[in-house]
Amino acid sequence: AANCIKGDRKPPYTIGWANIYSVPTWMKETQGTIEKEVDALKAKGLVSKLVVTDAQGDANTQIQQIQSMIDANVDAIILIAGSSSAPARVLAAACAKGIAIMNFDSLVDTDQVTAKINTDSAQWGAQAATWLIDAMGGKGNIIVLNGPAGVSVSDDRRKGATPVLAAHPDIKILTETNTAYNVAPAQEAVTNLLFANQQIDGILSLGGALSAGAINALDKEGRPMVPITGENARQFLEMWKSKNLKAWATMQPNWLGAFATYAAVQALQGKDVPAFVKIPLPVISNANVGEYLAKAGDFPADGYIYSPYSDGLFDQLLAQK
Amino acid sequence: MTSPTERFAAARWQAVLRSRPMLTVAMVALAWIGASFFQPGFGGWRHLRYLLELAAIVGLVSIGQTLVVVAGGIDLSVGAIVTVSAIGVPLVTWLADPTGTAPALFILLCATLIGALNGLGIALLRVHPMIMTLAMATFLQGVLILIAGGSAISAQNAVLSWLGNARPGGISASVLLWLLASAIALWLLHKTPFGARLFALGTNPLATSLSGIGVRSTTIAVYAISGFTAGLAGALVLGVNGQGYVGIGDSYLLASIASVVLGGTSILGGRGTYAGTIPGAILLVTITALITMLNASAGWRNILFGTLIMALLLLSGRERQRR
Amino acid sequence: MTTSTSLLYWRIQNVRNRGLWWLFAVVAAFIALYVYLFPGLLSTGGISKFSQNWFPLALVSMAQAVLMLAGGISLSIGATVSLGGVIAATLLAGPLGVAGGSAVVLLVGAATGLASGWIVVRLGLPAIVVTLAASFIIAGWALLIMPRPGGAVPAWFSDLLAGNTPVALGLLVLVVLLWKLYLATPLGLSLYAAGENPVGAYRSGAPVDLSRIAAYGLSGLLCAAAGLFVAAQTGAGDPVIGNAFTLNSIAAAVLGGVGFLGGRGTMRGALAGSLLLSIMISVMFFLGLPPVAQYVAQGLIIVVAVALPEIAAMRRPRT
Amino acid sequence: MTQDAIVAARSISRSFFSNRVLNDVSITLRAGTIHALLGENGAGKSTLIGILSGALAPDAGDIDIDGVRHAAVRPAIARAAGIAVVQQELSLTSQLSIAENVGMGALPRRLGLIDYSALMRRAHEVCALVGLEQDLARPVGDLPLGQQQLVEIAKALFRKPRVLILDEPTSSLSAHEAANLMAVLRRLRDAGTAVLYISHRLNEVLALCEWVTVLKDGVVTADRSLGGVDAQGLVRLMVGREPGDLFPRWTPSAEPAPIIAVEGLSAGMVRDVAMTIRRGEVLGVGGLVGQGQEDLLLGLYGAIPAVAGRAEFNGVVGLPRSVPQANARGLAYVPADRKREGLHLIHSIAWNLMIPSFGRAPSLAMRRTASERERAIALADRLGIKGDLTREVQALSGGNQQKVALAKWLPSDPPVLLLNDPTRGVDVDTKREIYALLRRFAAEGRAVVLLSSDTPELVNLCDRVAVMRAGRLVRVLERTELSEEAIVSAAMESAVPGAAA
Ligand SMILES: Nc1ncnc2c1ncn2[C@@H]1O[C@H](COP(=O)(O)OP(=O)(O)OP(=O)(O)O)[C@@H](O)[C@H]1O
Ligand SMILES: Nc1ncnc2c1ncn2[C@@H]1O[C@H](COP(=O)(O)OP(=O)(O)OP(=O)(O)O)[C@@H](O)[C@H]1O
Ligand SMILES: [Mg+2]
Ligand SMILES: [Mg+2]
Repeated sequence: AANCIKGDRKPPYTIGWANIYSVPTWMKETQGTIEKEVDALKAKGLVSKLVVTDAQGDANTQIQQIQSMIDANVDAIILIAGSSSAPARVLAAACAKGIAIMNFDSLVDTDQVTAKINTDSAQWGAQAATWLIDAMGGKGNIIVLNGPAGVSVSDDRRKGATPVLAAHPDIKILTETNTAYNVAPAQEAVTNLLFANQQIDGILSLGGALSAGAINALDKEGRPMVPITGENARQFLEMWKSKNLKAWATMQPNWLGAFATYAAVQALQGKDVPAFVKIPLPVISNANVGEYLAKAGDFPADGYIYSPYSDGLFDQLLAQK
Repeated sequence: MTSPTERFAAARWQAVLRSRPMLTVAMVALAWIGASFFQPGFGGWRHLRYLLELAAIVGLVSIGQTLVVVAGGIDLSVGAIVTVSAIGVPLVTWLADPTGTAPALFILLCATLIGALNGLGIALLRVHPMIMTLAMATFLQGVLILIAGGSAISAQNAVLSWLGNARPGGISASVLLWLLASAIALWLLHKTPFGARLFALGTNPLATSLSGIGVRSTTIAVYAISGFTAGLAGALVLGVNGQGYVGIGDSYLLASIASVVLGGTSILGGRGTYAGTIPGAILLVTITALITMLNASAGWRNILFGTLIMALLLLSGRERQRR
Repeated sequence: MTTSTSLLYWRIQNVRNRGLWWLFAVVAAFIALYVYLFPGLLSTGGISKFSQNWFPLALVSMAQAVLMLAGGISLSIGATVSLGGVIAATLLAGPLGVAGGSAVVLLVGAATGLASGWIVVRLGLPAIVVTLAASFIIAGWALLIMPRPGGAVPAWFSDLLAGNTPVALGLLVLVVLLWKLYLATPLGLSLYAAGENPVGAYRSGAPVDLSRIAAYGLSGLLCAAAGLFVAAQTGAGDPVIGNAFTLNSIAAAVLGGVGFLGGRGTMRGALAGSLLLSIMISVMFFLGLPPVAQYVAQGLIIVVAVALPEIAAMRRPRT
Repeated sequence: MTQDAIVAARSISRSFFSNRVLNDVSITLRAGTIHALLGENGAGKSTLIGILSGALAPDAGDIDIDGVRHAAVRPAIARAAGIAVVQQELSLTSQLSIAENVGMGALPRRLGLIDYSALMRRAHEVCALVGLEQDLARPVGDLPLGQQQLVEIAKALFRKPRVLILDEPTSSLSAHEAANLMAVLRRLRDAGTAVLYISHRLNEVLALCEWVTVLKDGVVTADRSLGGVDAQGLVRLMVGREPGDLFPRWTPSAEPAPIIAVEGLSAGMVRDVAMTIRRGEVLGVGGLVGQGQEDLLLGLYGAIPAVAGRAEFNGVVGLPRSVPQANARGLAYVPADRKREGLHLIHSIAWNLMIPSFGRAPSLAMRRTASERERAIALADRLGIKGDLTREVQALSGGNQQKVALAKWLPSDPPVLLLNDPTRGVDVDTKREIYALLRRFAAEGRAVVLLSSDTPELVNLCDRVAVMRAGRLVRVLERTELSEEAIVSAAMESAVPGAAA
């Protein structure tokens, strides 16, 4: 059986969804996929209840809420961690009680969970850097846009890009910034950088809605568009199309939530689940950006257009070794 | 009996030059000149204009914050109100209006009401402003969960995107809006009995109330104004970004407080002027821009920012200890 | 005579509960509700786990209350907790060992507090902005020491402080006793005088500046201790883990009746306030409230809890 | 009686921002002597004692303490020499107990901790001495102003001073407490303490002091024995010219119809009070300190919640529910604690004078600087507030601050003035002006309610005096029965059932 699973828990299961912060649109979309999956599992008689907590961005509160889930004896905890270190010990306690723990998106540095589910952040950074350098013809000035400081996802993506950039001495990093994964701060930072740097040939943007902010900045200052990387934010994809950009994007699919739910139930039912389920990075390129935009109407204007998913895909992901 | 000149010492021009607002203006000028030398591209007209555009939004939020601080309070909900406003405008689709004015006005009304609600809690329930506005921010987060990502089919709002992007005669529309709002704010604060009541309230609420000033109505009004200016800033943010999202207003909370303080307004209330907040806001965005341009790690950028604020405080924020 | 004189201290203590009974009652009601929803709370394990989650908030609420009593306030509470945590996770498993590492953490905490205090008291800058600027500097140091979560704390130390025994509760009692001891010194008692009427206190010969600077030092010390505990509880350091403590500590202190103008309030009130905030998180979970309702309820409970005594005080005739 | 000089200050000068407040002032305090320091408001009395006690440093001059010369006294030196001061402004902490306040700054300790038994014992002694009969564990903030002043005095006595300086200690004490205090001071003098006594109540000075130093505009104008000086002579010393009568001559002008009538009024500690206030009268409110007099005024003024069986104000039925409503009905209130309740200290005199009109004017009406200035000057002239009106109020002396607090109400011509100890800390000359003003108000058909702790004021100025005890109105003395004895005995009467001791 999978890690943490003792086999003494019988369906229908109670699922605990320990969210770190439920306000952002990405989280709301993710919660949507979880609720949909729970409804499907309820119909099959496998799940009885979903309990949701919101730590309001505070890792300490999240620990307390996970403790409450343990106290309430939920059967599974699906988790986006507020800190890569903080929940480790409380998760160990949960694991010891045979609770299935599915940790996705923001991961915890512990193996006391049933499974971790995520795209590979380092690979994300490396692929983005590789594409950008390619698109720039191997030389030129770039700026790097990072997510918030002190957070492992943002740090991992940057670390993944480092060796690729180092291997290309003709690529010069003018400067980098750390901002929340949002449009406005990125736009402000990039605009200021534009004035300080007359020659910018590429933008390595490592996630969230940073790219849309960067494009807004270029556009408003009347600067030429340059090759840019990014994530599947609807606004970015729409600009990509309308401004005919040379761009590349990947994504942290929102259906990771649904998948984590599905996988938790599978594990509770005794199926083997790999300790790390690596989600291949879906790549959006000039070739397929149209397909994504065709579905845009189904997603919020400030949301993320994620790739399609199905139980078939989930089974396939779980089957990988 | 006695001549007016004897009883009213004339304000001398040296005193004006040495006043807090002028000090802040001088610091802005110094920062701009210094930065232009060390950072090519910084001192260009277009960049300075951009900094003014950024400052305009901070400055609008700071109008309410200045008035509230002068009245002895603080408004920790401005960030949340900016967000609510930026997200809310596209959502009021039922107010069909090709110019986009109706939805914008509607949201401004909502923002004003939110502010008034803050004032009600503070004046009637006597909850400390820090707690009331903090709780309001928490409450608005709950509201945002309900409406965020609520398929904001952003019908472009014509008025707001004009305000956010147009540059009639080379001067940004947002800066013009800020100028107009500043003039009104300065008039309100220094030329009306309402403004005088704010100073009275911030200096000594008990004496103010015993002097027959309606403390409750003044409190409610000043928080409503703060809600209004935060809402206005939110609408402008929407215009500049073409889209609102959750968290878009977060940075304006600390920015508004910092620019009020850098402008020499006493955080303890009763003393200050929006005339200082204006250069305060410009100074703040300038520092932020400078630090962004530095290629330093996040840790060092934080340390530098904190140290700069502390140093500027030593120049402008000295506060005679009082009670 | 001696019987009545030695009782003075306790009579004073009793008078100071005045105005807090309603808060104690609300806290008691929440505890009762919690026990009803989760009877397991009454076991050793239940109490241990709950008090561990409450403990850091209790410490930072005390840290905030000390300053507010002294007529100050701190917006760098959260950053100091983070700094304490990352230093702990860096040093505790290193050559200095747990004892040496903990001592460094506490010293750094006290030093940051004393530095802010010195600037506020000696240079006459407003506390709220000095500590705001300090929060950036302190947070910057935390990020330099540990750019991302990591480090380690010896497992035995984690198990000792945050295992299945109520050590945290014991520590809290110890901290409260030390605080009572501090308040029973002339320097400690001067805190109230310095906070409310510094000019009068100075003229009376109370050590005004010293007690205010000491309050900042104590506050920093308590924050660093909270950071140390969080590092032990989580087994590692995180440079941004403390952020939420800043506003929560203010909310707790104010819930507990500590005033913003200095000299008003009691530590027991601040502790009860922090307990209420902490219990609310668990109770709302067990009530099965969705996140929207959690935000709304939290906002409402805080406002109502702060407003109630104010309204009651307005109705009560002055004596 | 010994004549040893304990403190001798020579040629002291001190300026605040180029404003010379003390100029070449010398004063000697001797053991076993009660020494009066007199002068008009702003003469520099508080500044001088600030220098003697180490709170302020002199610009020039030096001070001998026990024969040792100091250029400036530091607070620690003053304390060590046994100099204790009862400040004009309270130095108390409202949340701490009476005992802790009394001991603050000189707390007895054992093993580094506060020795609460010793504190209790000694605090009990000094409180009994000043006649403060309260539970020592009570927070000081619970006490009315007058009793807080007693705590302040007890605090000075707690230090077992050799030199005791009192800056207007009786300004809010009633005759009874003041008499009690004077007895204490005489006992201290007999035990060899040097006492420096500042007061604007000249009858107290005459009854108590042996020696007087008079300051005028920062210069010593007299330094002599009080032997053979009478009240008129004392005033002459102070103002430097022939004094008129302190109290104006007046004839009753009260109309029979009340402008305010209440029955069954309860507010704060006030219980079930029935009273009428007539146009054209000055109605005094007296009693021991803290018997609910202040709450009575605040209740009438709508500033604290109040209920009444029946109430009629100026033809309108019902109590005012808020201060603006009370203002609208023609009431104005001048508080006793001017710093906390009356003034906006960091703002200018002129601005303070305008505050009530800011409350009345439409919120968005344009303010006119020129007319504001004219009105401010007119008001300042009317009450004799001298000098630059753009100065911050906190730079004014206590008495002048009181004038500002009163003057700001004059433009609205209120038909009812509620005054809470308006002459507290005011010098004789100003008192005379204020008294004349009050009677003029009455003669114009206005009603004045004068809460006062200064009994002569009640006797000589009022048409009737209402005496309160434990929140109830126990007697209303008509003009014919008014005398200091009558007021004091009504205040002390224990005939009232249920009244606390
Ligand atoms: N929330 C609480 N629940 C239960 N007991 C509490 C709580 N808070 C404090 N106590 C207890 O109450 C007693 C007094 O508390 P504490 O000493 O903190 O207040 P305090 O220090 O007296 O306030 P002050 O600052 O004036 O002295 C202590 O024994 C403490 O353990
Ligand atoms: N801190 C200060 N700053 C500026 N001026 C001051 C200050 N303190 C006192 N003064 C001025 O010094 C003069 C003397 O003030 P002081 O308080 O000594 O008078 P006083 O004799 O005690 O008067 P009163 O009887 O009204 O108490 C006044 O004109 C006052 O305005
Ligand atoms: Mg205590
Ligand atoms: Mg004086």
